[in-house]
Amino acid sequence: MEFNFVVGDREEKLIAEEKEGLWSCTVGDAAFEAEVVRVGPNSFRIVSGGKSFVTYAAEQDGKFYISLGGRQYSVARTSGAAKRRSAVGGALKGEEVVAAPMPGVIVKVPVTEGEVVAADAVLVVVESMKMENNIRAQGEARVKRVHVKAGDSVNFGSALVELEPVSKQSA
Amino acid sequence: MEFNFVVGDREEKLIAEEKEGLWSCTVGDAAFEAEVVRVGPNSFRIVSGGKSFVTYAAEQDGKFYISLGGRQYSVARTSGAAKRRSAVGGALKGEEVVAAPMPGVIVKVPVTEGEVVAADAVLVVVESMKMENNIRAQGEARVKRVHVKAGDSVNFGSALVELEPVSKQSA
Amino acid sequence: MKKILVANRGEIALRVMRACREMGIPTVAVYSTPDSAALHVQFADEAVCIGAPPPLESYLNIEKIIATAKERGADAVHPGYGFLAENPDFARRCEEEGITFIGPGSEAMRLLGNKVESRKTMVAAGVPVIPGMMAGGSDCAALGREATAMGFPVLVKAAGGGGGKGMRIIREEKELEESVSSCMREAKSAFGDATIYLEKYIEQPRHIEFQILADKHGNVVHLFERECSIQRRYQKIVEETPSVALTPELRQEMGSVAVRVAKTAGYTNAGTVEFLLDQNGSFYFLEVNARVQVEHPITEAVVGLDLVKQQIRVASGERLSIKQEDLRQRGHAIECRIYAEDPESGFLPCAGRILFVKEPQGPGVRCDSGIFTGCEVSVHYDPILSKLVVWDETREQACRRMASALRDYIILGIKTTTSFLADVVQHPAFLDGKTHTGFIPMHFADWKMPGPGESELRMALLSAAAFSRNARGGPKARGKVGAETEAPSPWVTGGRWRIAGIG
Amino acid sequence: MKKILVANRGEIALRVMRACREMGIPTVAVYSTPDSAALHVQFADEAVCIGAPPPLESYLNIEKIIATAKERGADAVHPGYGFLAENPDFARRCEEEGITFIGPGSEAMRLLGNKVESRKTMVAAGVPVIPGMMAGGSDCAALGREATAMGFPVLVKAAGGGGGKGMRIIREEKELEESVSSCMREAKSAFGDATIYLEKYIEQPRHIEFQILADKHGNVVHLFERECSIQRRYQKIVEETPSVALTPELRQEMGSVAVRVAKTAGYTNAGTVEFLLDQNGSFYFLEVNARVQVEHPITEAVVGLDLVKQQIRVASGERLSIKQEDLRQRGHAIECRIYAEDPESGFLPCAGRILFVKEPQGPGVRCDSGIFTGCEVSVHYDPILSKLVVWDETREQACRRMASALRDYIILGIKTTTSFLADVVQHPAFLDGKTHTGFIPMHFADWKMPGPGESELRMALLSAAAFSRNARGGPKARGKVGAETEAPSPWVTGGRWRIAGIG
Repeated sequence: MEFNFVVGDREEKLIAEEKEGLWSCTVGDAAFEAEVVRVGPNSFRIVSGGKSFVTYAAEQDGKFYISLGGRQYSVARTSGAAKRRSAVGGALKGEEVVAAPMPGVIVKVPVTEGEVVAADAVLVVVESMKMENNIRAQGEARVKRVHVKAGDSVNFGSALVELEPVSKQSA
Repeated sequence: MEFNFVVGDREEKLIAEEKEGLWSCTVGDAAFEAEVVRVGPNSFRIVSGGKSFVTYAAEQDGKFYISLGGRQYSVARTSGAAKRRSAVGGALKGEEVVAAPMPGVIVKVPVTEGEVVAADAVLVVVESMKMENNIRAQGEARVKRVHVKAGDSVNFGSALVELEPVSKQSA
Repeated sequence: MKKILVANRGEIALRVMRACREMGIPTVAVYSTPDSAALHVQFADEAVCIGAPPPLESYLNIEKIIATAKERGADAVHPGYGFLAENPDFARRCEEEGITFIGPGSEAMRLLGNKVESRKTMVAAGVPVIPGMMAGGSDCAALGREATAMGFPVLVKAAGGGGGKGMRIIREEKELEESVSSCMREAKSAFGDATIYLEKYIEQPRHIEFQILADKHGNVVHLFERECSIQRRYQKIVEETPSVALTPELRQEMGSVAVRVAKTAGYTNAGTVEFLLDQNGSFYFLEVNARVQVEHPITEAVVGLDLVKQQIRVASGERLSIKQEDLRQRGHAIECRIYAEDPESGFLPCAGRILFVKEPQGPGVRCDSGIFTGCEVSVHYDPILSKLVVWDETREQACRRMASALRDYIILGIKTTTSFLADVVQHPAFLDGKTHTGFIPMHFADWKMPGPGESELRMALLSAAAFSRNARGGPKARGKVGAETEAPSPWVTGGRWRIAGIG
Repeated sequence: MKKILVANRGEIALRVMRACREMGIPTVAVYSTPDSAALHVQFADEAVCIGAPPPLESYLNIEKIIATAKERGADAVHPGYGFLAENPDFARRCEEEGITFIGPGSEAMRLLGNKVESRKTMVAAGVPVIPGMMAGGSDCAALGREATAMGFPVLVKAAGGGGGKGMRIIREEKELEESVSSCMREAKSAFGDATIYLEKYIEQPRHIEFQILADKHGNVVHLFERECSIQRRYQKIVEETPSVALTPELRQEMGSVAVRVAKTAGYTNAGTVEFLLDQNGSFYFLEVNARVQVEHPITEAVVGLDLVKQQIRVASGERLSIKQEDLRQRGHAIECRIYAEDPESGFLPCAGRILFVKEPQGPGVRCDSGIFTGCEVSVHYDPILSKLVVWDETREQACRRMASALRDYIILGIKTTTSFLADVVQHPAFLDGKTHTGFIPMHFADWKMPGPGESELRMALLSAAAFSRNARGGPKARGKVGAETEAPSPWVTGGRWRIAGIG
């Protein structure tokens, strides 16, 4: 069996054979064996390399939530052809759609279309769970489009504003 | 839908129609409505007749285990044609197979085949969970067959001894 | 009391209802439409839907709640914390309708809710507040005398506006003239008003509060302190008692001031008197929290009282059966607040479905929780999920117990603060007791959850693979509960998408 | 200590491992083959399978456990209760191998394990034991003097055998002659020996025990009493502290006798001195339990100490840091033992799979558990599943809290004692404190779980129907975990089948 996952920014492939709870696995170049016992609906005991692990797992929409040693990891199932996401940071080079990081209600949109905003400028204020959250530009940019107005409800991932590099017009 | 259950010694039939979580039900002659929300993998909130109930449910081998208001009930699914079990008690009239009430190890079998035993006589001693348990005759009877000997392991429901009415031979 | 309506949701509603059930008093839950399967609705004897998700239409809807109480025959209301807990109008409406409000009277609440008024009242009663004075001119000699009187360092800030404009810390008298001039210039230019305000600057203060309990017969006791210095966004996330910063003498002094505050305000029921404690052991009254507080369980653990039951007894007119001299602190207790927040992104709240919960157990561990496997964390309310409270013989042992309990607290499906909190209570400065309100910004500004090591990565992948192979038993298969549809992926649209963090 | 091997299973193994983890000491679990997924195996840092299910081959296998400790580098062993906990050979083997045995020394254990020897030693030390005397003849005047000396009623029984043969209660001196003659006659005929034994008869005694803690430097304290009168089959099922039967004076007296017992035996570590208390307030030493006891959590709740951590500290040679005069009882604690037993059928043990568990939560509630959803309760071991412990300000409140917590304790799939225990702690005689060792036979001999009322029946049927419709999420669908095959139904074979109860 082949499992393709994304963990953080990395793609990881697990190749595994299972026989009566004994898994022969490869991750990257490393091969290992593991005995996996499902101890409850959402928990496993795994013995591998002489060590014992207890893990908890759940899944929603192709995303697996794993808890292990008091830390939570999320692991997304991919087709194996998913693109590597580039790390966020630096000045804005290409176009960017800024999406809502959480469901909520738009409190304020201090920017207008066409406006040039500095890095760290507040683009949108979203209220969620009793708190106002400032959504900021990560680099200097021009506001290409504004998708929301005060009072709108947004879901996770809803497009809020679109940014484009300043150089595009000012150059 | 029709659900046939056995609760304790009684057979009960539930006739129900469900539409978007609203159940219209009949048990015996009584009709009632109930709103059922599954609040977790094993729990329900039910509102019926202006009252609110929280129930927990699990199932194994056609038997449902229900907890409600701090009490546990078990409810067995039947084909609807299951026979009513007669209450146990009184002198032994027909033949009887005495079965293990729990898994365990046979410690002692103080009776032999052909022997006539009094009501309350110890037939078999089973050790389970560190305790010895005396399995007794419920009425005067003749031991027809003994299926186990000291040291045997038995499962729940394993036949231990068969009894027959004394009258059969002594009459 | 015959029946108590609990005008709240989440863990505090459960906390109150448990106390009621244990006292043999039936409870009525109120809930908004998305809360129909919530834990407080499940636990209550009766439950009434009172409106739409926005708080103003349900949990803050005074008339609807009063009407529900009357309709269901509830002769008392417990407001919990937040929502209507410190709303004097609500307390007064209850009083008018003959419903016992389990909390202070509306008059005391109104006084304490007015910060200017309550500061004046407390100063008059000899309660220490943060020293400060307003100055229109630039008489540096006079300002210097004031500053010396309140003690350096002092803070000079523009009286006319906020945002830190013109603000300066003055550590010695010789810096005074220059700082005051600069501040006045900036104030004038920013707000058109050169008036400045001089206030004692408290460096790295500790937030110390005293729990008080007052009956309707004039008896007031304090139940010692809680230290709540560990805050993010000016909100407490870790609380403990006793505080390492208090000597027995200081504890006694602050305790008697707390009692004096309560008596001065005519306060009844449970309440909390908040202070700032500076590094020299001077303390300053901040305000009174006129309610049962989130962090009340640590006091319960150390003092051996049930505060909610005490609230109910006091509200029904009973005299306090405890005397100050009988009260003792025993051992050490810590609370960690478990929020649906992402500590890696400025504590951004995270709504969503909780796919699996396993709460920690064991000696000295208490988990006051409002969540369960399959529940939905709503965007409409405060992101508190639960409170993990530990007690142990010593502070050191309590820290270790908390770390162990947090490790055993499994919440899958949304981001929470468990892992972050485990790092906080194991941080050398925390273990040393070097806590102050700037602790999180100082030590945890850029906290990231450590990524998986090699073997953790393997085990995580293997678990995901094993879970997906056996997914029949997974939460996806829970029928209605798991029937949520996938949100449209932002990455399938053109351009570069970013799920924004907050700044 | 560098690493501790826990030579036990179930809730007590978890209890010990939690303490170890909180003290920063890694743990090694040992387990038998069917326990490979057990909770103690999941919790430990390392786990080693040591043999087949019968205890002699695994949990009682001294040499295997010693070898495992050495192989894994464990320098200490905690035996929990039961299994090897009071086996002096095991303690001695540990001593020989340089492994710290977390419990008393083997010599003290051996002395206390010998009932005749320890009785003699304690009598010599002035510890009160149940008075008794052996008599070969029938000198009724002499017997009468003895009986008067020990106080009526007395019990006369045959010295040569058991089973109650010839036994009689003698309530007044005038009954003595006739009873003694009858007893001797019956004894002669039953055992061929007319020797009789006269013992003080204690009517409806309470079982009172004192927790003690002793270091290796001669310091001994007692942590007050526990009352464990509520028993079925001579095994405790409900314990509480304080006992309503003890005055402060009696408590102090019994406590100092308990300390004397420990000192006389050269006892170290945690232990329990058991007494019977009669209705006149006279008490009699029974025996010492040379281990941490099942019911230790109620003492922890009321005294504010962690007994397992104390055990570990004392075993590693630390001095006791607590003094008798600093110890106080605060509030009231009750423990209920949750067994896999059917209280309707003489407490018949019930093995099987637990399909669902939800443990109670809330203030003052502690649940020390060895079970989880999907676990298998094995036929090979003691049927204890968990212990539910509550603390509250008063006994009355603690009883109510226990009833409420038991109601919230959901275990589906096997029969347990939860419902029965809820009825016990709410029984008027229990609430009145009228507890004694005959309580369960007197009040609960024919206890049956109340059948469902009309609306409960409806809700139970509806829940079963709703669950079966959505069974994808049910425990049947858990893959490997639910893969057990159905036991052959006994009713399909010919004849009448009976699943036997026990007599």
